[in-house]
Amino acid sequence: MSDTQERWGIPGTYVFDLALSRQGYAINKMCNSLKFDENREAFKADEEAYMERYGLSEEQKQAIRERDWLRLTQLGGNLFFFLKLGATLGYGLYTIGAQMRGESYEQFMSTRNVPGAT
Amino acid sequence: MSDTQERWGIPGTYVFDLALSRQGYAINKMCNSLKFDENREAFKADEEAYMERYGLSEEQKQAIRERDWLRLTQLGGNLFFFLKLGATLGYGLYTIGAQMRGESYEQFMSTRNVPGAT
Amino acid sequence: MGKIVAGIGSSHVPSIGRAYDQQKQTDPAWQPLFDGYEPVKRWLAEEVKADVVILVYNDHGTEFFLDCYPTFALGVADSYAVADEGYGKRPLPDFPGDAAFSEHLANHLVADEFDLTLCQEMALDHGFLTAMPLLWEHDDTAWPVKVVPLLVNVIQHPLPTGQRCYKLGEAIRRAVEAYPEDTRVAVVGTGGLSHQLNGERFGHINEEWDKQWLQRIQDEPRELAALSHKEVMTAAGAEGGEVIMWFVMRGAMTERVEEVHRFYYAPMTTGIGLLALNNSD
Amino acid sequence: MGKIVAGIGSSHVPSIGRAYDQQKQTDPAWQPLFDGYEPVKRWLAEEVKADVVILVYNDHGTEFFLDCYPTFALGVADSYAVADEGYGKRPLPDFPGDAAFSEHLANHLVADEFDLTLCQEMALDHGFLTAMPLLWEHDDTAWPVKVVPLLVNVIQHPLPTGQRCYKLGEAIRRAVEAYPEDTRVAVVGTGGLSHQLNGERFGHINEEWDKQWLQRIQDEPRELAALSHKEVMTAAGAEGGEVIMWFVMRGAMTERVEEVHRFYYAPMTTGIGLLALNNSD
Ligand SMILES: [Fe+3]
Ligand SMILES: [Fe+3]
Repeated sequence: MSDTQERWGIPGTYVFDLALSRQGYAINKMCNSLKFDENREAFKADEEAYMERYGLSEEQKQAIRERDWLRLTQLGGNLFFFLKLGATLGYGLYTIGAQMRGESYEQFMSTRNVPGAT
Repeated sequence: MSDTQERWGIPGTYVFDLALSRQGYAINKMCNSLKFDENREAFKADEEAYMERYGLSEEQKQAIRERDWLRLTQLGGNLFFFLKLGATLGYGLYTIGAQMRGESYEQFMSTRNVPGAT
Repeated sequence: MGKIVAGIGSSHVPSIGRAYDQQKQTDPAWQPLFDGYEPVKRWLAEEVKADVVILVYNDHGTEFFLDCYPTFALGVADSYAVADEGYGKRPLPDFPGDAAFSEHLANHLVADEFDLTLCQEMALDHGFLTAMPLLWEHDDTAWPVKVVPLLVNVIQHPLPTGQRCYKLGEAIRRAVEAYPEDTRVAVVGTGGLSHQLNGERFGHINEEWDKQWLQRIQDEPRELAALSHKEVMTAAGAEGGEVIMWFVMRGAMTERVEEVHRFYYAPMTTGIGLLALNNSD
Repeated sequence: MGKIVAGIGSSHVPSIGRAYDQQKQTDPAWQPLFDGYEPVKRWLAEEVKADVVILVYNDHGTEFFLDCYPTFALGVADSYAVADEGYGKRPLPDFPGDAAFSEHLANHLVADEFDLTLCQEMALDHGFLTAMPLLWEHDDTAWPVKVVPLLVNVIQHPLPTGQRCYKLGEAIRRAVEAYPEDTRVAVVGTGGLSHQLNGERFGHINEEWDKQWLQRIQDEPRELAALSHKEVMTAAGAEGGEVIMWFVMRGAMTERVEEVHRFYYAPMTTGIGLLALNNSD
């Protein structure tokens, strides 16, 4: 965790402040571009070239290669933007969330009051 | 002059307020698109089709057909955007200004302190 | 003269929109939710009869990007499009604006030192969309109210303070009451209640806190509005911080309010709250 | 601790940029202008030695469109591009930002109830560019100061009031003085003085009013800031209304100021004013 996140001091939480936003700007700009179908196709055709085009750092690229959503969050990815990457790759919100919690999808769902309400 | 402009009551002046901005939104959106060379080419190739694409009213189209910059201002065109239309058509700021004053370019220049400073 | 005739707090959750569109109104997991909104919908249609609704919401990476992010953005258009959030546009009609009323608000609020971003075009995502069909009956082409979207930054810190949101509500009230037309205005604050979509604490909800919120926002809104973002997010989750949007609604209401209806349901990852308030004074 | 070390008012006019790029420094029509800026450039380089400049400007249909128009927009980036205004990019190096300082400003000002739009990307047009090379020596690749662009809506009414701009300057001063680093900050307010690019009154300038402005902004800025937009535009022209941006600079200075340099020249359609101020208190 960066200094800024230590300043917030909320466990298990990466507050999306300007420092984190700046750090993750390339990630979020790339993910935001995936709102358009042609860009989703281009991403799927060549992930590496697409990430390069948006100037992601090697660490950021690696988090995306590994579909490591927690790491991506720590590196400045914002869920509202990287959900578009998730949709492109077939990862839904609860799958992403379960992974961030270090749980399986089923484990996570078992913690919910009414898991049918999806 | 609209009611709103009467409210401002500054002679020879069309204050670009929200009412005028809304009225001229199609003009300004079209003119703003002319910041890109390919759009300038498309406009020059077929003015009517281009104006139609942006949904200009007949009155607004007519002002553009006549290169009537004063009328365009009254209809909600904002100079900072329609300067891009001027540049596309070969009208510079002082040519446009002289026309709005009802003067020739030379007449207008003769009213300036240092007409060489252009 | 303009008049504020209802204040509503309502969560916004994308899955509610999907359930609505897929007609899951009687699905056991969803029926409590739709039943919970029903009395407010009736009250709005039969008693409140608003002409226009100011709906306070946030965008979720749909229409606004971080290249240029406003603190407060007010719609000043004649109509607003339903956004496509990447799964196709929801089958809802686009929304009619009230540009003259928006313009009045913009002039009044900017003169009152609120530094608004003004939007002549604005597509609306689930932050805006969720509550609308639960609160107002629509058909395939039309809504019974005009809308004024008011976006609040709850995505990228620094967020506006709770107190600033409350003051914006107070200023909206003054602006509405200065409107020369006899216009009936509902104010809806959306978002929350507790939820977190971020980090190891993903899925955090706090039902106790949410239930207190539904009472305290009525009785002691200024105390609530004085909480820091850190305090709110620690209790209600990182994304729960968006409850500050309810303060805009609350600030627009009178000092004392009367509760018309309250509902709470926390099925999955969001504490879903609904509160309908009437002015007492 | 951060410190405000200079306040500058400076008009922005596209033709100045063209004259600079075409090296018309000794052209008889332009020499007075360039000579007028020279003492201030020297003062800034030799005495002020600012680390960062907050430059208050407006965009002219270059980077911002009316779909979404901010009242105040603050740059929070590491660097800012020179915009192409449609005649090719000016041959100036891009500008280095000071993202940490910008972030401090943003956090402080939003907490202080200024509802900023925050920009992670922002290309700068002549509103920003005009003054920079006249005030700071650059080479082909670098500037000697970092920049923080602060955009003000002076294009589409409602504009922020003069008083709001003044208060923003006061808040900037507080924020700068709360900055933990020893950073020397210059504030430049651009725009004006009298000009009109609109309607039958195109070309209106008011030299008398401009000359008074250069004195009154020093001695009685609050009285000036209390003028209505209509009063200012009636005297100084529709586009002269943008002088409100000078209030941000003036509000950031101490109550009393010391004039370092003043210059005025009105060759064509704009009363070009330059004022360099030092804090007295
Ligand atoms: Fe939300
Ligand atoms: Fe300007």
